[in-house]
Amino acid sequence: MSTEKTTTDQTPPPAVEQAIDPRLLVREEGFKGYWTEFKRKLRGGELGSLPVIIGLIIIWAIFGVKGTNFLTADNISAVLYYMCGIGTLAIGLVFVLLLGEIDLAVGSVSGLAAAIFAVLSVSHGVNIWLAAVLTLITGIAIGSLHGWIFAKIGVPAFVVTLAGFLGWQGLMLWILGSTGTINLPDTGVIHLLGGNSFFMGGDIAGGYILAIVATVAVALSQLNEQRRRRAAKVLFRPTSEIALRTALVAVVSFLAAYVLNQSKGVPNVLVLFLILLIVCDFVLRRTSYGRKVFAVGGNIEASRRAGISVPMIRISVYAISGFFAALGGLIIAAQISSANQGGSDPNNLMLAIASAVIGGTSLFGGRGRVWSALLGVLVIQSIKTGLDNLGLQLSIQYMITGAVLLAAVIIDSLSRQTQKSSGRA
Amino acid sequence: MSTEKTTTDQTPPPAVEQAIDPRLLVREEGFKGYWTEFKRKLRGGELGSLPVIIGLIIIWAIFGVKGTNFLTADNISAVLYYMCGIGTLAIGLVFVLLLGEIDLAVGSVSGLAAAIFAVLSVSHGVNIWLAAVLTLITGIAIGSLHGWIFAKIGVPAFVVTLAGFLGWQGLMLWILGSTGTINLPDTGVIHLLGGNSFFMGGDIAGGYILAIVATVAVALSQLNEQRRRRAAKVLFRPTSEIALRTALVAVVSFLAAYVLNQSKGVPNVLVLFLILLIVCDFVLRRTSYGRKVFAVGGNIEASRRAGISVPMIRISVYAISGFFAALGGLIIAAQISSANQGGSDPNNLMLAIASAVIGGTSLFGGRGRVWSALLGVLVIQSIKTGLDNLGLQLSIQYMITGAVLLAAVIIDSLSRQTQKSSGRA
Amino acid sequence: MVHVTSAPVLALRGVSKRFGAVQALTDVDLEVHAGEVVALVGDNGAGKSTLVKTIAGVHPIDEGVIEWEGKPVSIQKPHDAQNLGVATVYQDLALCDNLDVVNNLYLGRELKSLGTLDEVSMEKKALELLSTLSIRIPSVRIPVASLSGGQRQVVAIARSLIGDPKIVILDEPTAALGVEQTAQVLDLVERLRERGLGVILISHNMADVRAVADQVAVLRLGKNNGTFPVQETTQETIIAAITGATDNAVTRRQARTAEAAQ
Amino acid sequence: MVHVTSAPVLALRGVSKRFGAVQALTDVDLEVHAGEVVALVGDNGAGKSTLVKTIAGVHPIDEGVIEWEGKPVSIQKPHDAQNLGVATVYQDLALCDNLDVVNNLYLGRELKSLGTLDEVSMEKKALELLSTLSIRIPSVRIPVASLSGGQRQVVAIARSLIGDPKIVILDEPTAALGVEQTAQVLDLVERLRERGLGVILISHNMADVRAVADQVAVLRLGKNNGTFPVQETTQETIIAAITGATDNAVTRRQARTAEAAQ
Amino acid sequence: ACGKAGSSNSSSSTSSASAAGGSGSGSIALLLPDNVTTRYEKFDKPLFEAKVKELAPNVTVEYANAAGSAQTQAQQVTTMINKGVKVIVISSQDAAAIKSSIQAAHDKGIKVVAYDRLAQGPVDAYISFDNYKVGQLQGQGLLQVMGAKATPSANVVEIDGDSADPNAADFKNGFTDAVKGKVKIAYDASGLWKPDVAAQKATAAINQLGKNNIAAFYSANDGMAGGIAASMKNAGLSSLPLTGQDAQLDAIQRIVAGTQSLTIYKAYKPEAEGAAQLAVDLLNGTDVKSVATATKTNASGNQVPSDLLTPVLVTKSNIKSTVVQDGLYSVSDICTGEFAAACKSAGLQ
Ligand SMILES: Nc1ncnc2c1ncn2[C@@H]1O[C@H](COP(=O)(O)OP(=O)(O)OP(=O)(O)O)[C@@H](O)[C@H]1O
Ligand SMILES: Nc1ncnc2c1ncn2[C@@H]1O[C@H](COP(=O)(O)OP(=O)(O)OP(=O)(O)O)[C@@H](O)[C@H]1O
Ligand SMILES: [Mg+2]
Ligand SMILES: [Mg+2]
Repeated sequence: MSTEKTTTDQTPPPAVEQAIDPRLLVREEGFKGYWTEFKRKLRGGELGSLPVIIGLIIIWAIFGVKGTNFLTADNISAVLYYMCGIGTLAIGLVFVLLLGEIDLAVGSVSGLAAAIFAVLSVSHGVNIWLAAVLTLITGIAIGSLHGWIFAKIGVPAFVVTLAGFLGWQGLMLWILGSTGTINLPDTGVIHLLGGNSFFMGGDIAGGYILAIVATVAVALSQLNEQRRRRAAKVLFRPTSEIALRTALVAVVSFLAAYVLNQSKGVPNVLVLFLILLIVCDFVLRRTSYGRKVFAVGGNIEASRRAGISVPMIRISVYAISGFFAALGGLIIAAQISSANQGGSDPNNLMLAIASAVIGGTSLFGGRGRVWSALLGVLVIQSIKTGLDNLGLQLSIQYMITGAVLLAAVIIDSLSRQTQKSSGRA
Repeated sequence: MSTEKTTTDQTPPPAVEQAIDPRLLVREEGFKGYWTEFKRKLRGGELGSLPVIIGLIIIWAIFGVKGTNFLTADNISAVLYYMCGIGTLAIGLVFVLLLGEIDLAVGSVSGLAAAIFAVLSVSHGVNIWLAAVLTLITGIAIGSLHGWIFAKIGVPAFVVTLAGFLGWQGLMLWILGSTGTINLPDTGVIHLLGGNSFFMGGDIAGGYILAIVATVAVALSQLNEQRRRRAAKVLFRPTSEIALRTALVAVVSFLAAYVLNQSKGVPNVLVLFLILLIVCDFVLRRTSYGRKVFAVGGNIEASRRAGISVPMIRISVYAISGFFAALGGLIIAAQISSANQGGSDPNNLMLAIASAVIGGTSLFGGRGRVWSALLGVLVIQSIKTGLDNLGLQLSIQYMITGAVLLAAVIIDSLSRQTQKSSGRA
Repeated sequence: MVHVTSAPVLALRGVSKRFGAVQALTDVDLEVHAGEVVALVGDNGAGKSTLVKTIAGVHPIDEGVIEWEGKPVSIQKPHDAQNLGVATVYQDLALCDNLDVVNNLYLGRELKSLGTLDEVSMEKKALELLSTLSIRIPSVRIPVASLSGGQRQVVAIARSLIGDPKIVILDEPTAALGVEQTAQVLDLVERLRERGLGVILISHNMADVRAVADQVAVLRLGKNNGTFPVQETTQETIIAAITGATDNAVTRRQARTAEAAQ
Repeated sequence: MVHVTSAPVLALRGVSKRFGAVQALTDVDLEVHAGEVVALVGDNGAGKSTLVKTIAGVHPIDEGVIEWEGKPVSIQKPHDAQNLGVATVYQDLALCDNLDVVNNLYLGRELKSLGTLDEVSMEKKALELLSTLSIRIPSVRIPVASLSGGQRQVVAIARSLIGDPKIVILDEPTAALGVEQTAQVLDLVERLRERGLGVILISHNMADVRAVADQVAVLRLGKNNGTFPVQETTQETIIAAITGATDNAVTRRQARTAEAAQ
Repeated sequence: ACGKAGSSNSSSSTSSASAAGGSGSGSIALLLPDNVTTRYEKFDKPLFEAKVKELAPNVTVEYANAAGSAQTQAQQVTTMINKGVKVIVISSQDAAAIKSSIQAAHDKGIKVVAYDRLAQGPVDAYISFDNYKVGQLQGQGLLQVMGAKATPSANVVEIDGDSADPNAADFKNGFTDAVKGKVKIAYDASGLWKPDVAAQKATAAINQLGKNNIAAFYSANDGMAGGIAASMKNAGLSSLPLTGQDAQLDAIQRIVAGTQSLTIYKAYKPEAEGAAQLAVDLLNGTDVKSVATATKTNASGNQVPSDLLTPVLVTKSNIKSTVVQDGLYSVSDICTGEFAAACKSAGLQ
């Protein structure tokens, strides 16, 4: 099973238990221990995603009371539908942020991708799926170019992607130049990513099937992990905790399925977004590639000395970011059924970065999860849609968005500070 | 002279010379040694500002050949005039970048400042100088608020200033809301910062007096330093090098004075910008406050343990950034004689950041100089004006700007890489 | 070996400190008198550095009392400790890599003339200070990032001597030092004692400890495990207190090498 | 003490290295045979770590030749050295602070099952490996940022034992270690020699050096200053080679303490 | 097997919208494109709301501003559909990109009025000024101001709007058609609707052509004209003709002071009120042909009943009879501080 050879000598090692330190405060068995640990963590400020989730609930509650239509099924499904574009950009940014770098070009690349796709499929009549594939490849190529200039030539990533921010926007304007906006047909990939395509054609069963699959998968993978750890005699997660986590996933996913079914069903683009999240989470947490991304984000020199090819990791991460930027561009274009000159809106960039950060990915590298893209974009899109619902003046909208962003992260930061004062974390 | 008490014992210390390491390659006396050291540095990649300066010369050469009117006195003076707005924003950003942080709100704060100033002075009839002072104080207050939330609550600076970016723009729209664009009278501070106000009324002597002052000041301060170091028996700069440096400053300043005199004289806003650069350079390099800024940018924990109040430094640096953002806003408003709703253009932010970075200030904190704001903004404004001169299509302008930015920093980065491979630098 | 019977300059009473799920210090006591060198010893991870950092204000204590010259004080941040007169050399050194040697030495207490930094005096004094510690540094104007491990350590030690402390805390100061520099640091510790300062010295090197310390305080798994006057205690006793057993890798190794030598 | 007369596994010939204005290494030679422990000693800043880093590929050499099993090789990056079979414990440790102990141990050579990381096996083996070095770490799942200095050092040492090296380079491995852990590491060095590996050991502790080394190579100010077989050389000779003089702080201190003892 | 998601309520919303005819209640959405131009939130929104209130007191107006983003506007249309509005009045940020949103509204039985900018898709009515005519008026006005100086070799600097805005092309075409052969366009660039960009372009043009070789400046709107006026002043060219559009307060002030020659006044009131009338008519199921007498074909081929209003050229001589008389600005708004003297000489007091 393992291909490793250690140079440790073959005298029987002392019992593994010896290594467990008496100073480690171990959680007691059962739900009670879970609760005391939760309280300890709360006091120590290790809250994980809790503050963002609470923030989200507060935001929903406020808009639910203020605007009469916020908590309707149609509106919630609009939030879940529109968040997918920015959310996809944010996934790519999570990779980049984990490296401790930034990609300022995602907005421009997404606009460029939409333009390329439109020109290929509409103006040049290329098959719509082929055009989508070519577009995504272009995104990867652009990202790799950024990564290459950064990793091999050593230009700070900030500057490379700032140049990309300007340059790709220019290229997009030039491509669209003669025609301006290009309308996209509601077929093929555009139909799939657009607002009229639902999982299993919008059949009520679709949503529930997805919820069941999610719940079962979570339960099984955790139980399997527990079994293996128990067999290897290392610390494992108690069954009570697994039950709790599974229950949480079940509640959230069935609730979401129910609400979406009240509207028109689960949009396919949302299914795609969730699948991407799961795949990326797997890549980052369960593969040695993901481990290397974290390592480079934590300490470049240490990673290099461990034999990791830092340039390769950097280039690949920017390629991933380019891919998600292009895909996000297609999604946004599908949502408005056209590629237009405003496609590379810098606001999209800002919102995508904000999503990743609000969701809990550190700007300083080495800490974060892909799920932060989901949490963060939910917050952002909820605010956006909520304010649209209220029909406030734009100036007030800006101020509120700023204030809410701030409030959402102040809670998070306060909790981190408590955490810091009780450790180096 | 010094208030220090050391706990070292009072046995006569061994001759100081002993501490000079035999492995240190010391420069030979005279111009020859200077040249060999220059060659060694060139090979080792320690080029300092050289690549940016060469880049600037190349940019000027290209535009000089392509556009027929780029190298005219009028046009160069337009470059030097218009660069002051973004340049002022960039000065503030240098402080922030030295901390290893970012201030995304400078663009919005500058727009807000222009709006506040216009409403105060035009709509409310406040004295124009008082209005300017109040505006600058508002800038400082806003910056301090950002700094406080960052330093005391612990919200990442990126997020705080992103919130500011949105929020202050909203406030600006709201303030201008009822009136839209407000014309500014060409009097008082607006006249001073605008395009019709020249040093000594545009008298030819004005430019040359400034050049003489600069040259003499550089020579005297260096000779004084040399004298003191020689007296203290520590390494000092040879007279030959001082002569070379002084000559360089003299050539550049007299040339600039000559060209500006060919046009209408030295704009007062340029004089102000240069004075600000000198003052900030002094603060950063010669005061213990500046030293603390560098220290915090280098290692927060080490600074804290050295008894530096990290929150105070952070708050003050953001206050400085807020001040320069407000001042930059006034300058930009003076250049178009009005405060308008487009004042908080995110492009200004991007260009200001790019200026600081191109000029050589590290994004990762702890390394950089205020002069990079000057060098960088010269590059940026030259490209901008040069492209305007050519009257190119917008899409091509974006692409060229992106490409030139990239080229400028690729040279710089390549040299740094050579440097890195021959040391940890 | 000047022994003072008055109140200790610094005393810790029942100090505890927890990091997340790790209880790093439990109910620790420690006393340091003026003119006394207290060696703090213990196994890796025993909590020595944690203890020192609580005194230096790097992280505040969870429970217990810190007394300074007999009066309880609150040390919340490094500045507080410095104001009391505590100078600390940290195990992880904590230098600003981007600043040069002179700037690191004087960080936070720069010399000034007419309000501006007096670089010339600082450079001159830095050269003198470093040469008393017999370290060779190519130039005091290169960033500390490019110094060797030992050079960095000496810079950190020199730093603690600027200012006018009453207690100097040295956390493994000689770990990275060569034989000559180690001897200089031990000399330095003795000079500090003679000048009436209290010194806390952390070291894993028993020979060094026995050479300069008056008292040896042993920590084990975050708890006090005895305080011994150096003069009256054998090395074996101290090592047994550190490892918690008389049969340990050290004695086994000694036995083995003795055997092999026969 | 198995001496092999064949070609050395690793040989440096006339290696030089410059950093900006500092000539860190000048024309340095060094040979390591299989089953031999070479101690590399020298004053602070003598260039020991720089030499080790050139072998490990951290920074390429400016001049000279590195020979591996008799053939010249080019070592441009750490990966090259690892492929040859060089495992290195750096003085500045070089761990990823954000990763936990297990991940740091296996960084770059993770165990996998079916393409995904086999966390369970890694965790199990990590626990075993650390207990042979008798270190106590509260949990192998906490980020190394929160470990004590000695704990970090042991993690770095354990790291070098994963994989199948031919030469192990230890740059001051015991600097931060307690007495027991030091003894374990010295045992480990002997076990490595018995298994026929070449070991380069950098240390300032003459007792440790004499206990395990076969050869002692001295560096002084970036140049070779003699290579001595441990058996036939006195400690004084080595120290004199290190400090460049017989009259130095060490001898002065010894004289003084001897005097005081009378 | 389990049925279609949401089948129960999507049909009900459609039917309720179509059954609303004549009831005189419900809501109208007003979607405006950006916030950089003063007019939208200052004039259009309040004027529209007031007129709706007057015509149909029970009808509420839902408002949203897209802040210059086509994507945001698409989301806002969805939001409005979800809120169950019956009529959408939209000034599209991007006339083409909004097509699918308009289609979606249409499919839900919601009526769409294109306001100021002609959107693509099944639009039910359109009200605007004739943009081509705006450009033409600017051109004619400029020639008038230049008088004898308008020769085929006279250099004119042209600063256009953002090409992402479909109207920008109409202005440009109208202008170039009006001046073709009569003056020479020597410098032509886009000012992106931004004053600071326009100011630097103007300076570049002055340095490029030489300040003595320029006869006039064309600015597509007043915002950019402000920046251009500052550059002209710095170069000592304040006396040259300069155009504008929108009749912003600052432009009127410049016209009074003589640093701008003309602007185009597109009275917001008739436009906003006309839109309100169209919206209420559509809500009540009344035929709009009586108001929207013209027909325009939009880029997606739909024939749209249109109400095309005529813009007015404003110069120093008719400020009083246009913007002041319409109550857009009072004389005291215009004649602040430094402009008081100029006002007097212009007969404004
Ligand atoms: N910030 C932190 N977060 C969590 N645990 C920590 C933190 N700092 C220290 N610890 C734990 O506290 C214990 C004591 O660490 P400390 O650094 O005080 O040890 P030490 O006695 O100095 O050891 P050494 O001799 O190796 O330097 C260790 O087990 C360590 O893992
Ligand atoms: N990146 C660098 N840039 C400039 N100088 C350097 C750099 N790295 C090392 N040096 C210099 O090279 C010399 C040798 O350093 P090195 O780290 O090899 O010493 P060492 O023998 O390991 O010392 P120690 O015993 O203190 O660890 C030192 O004088 C140091 O200042
Ligand atoms: Mg320690
Ligand atoms: Mg070393």
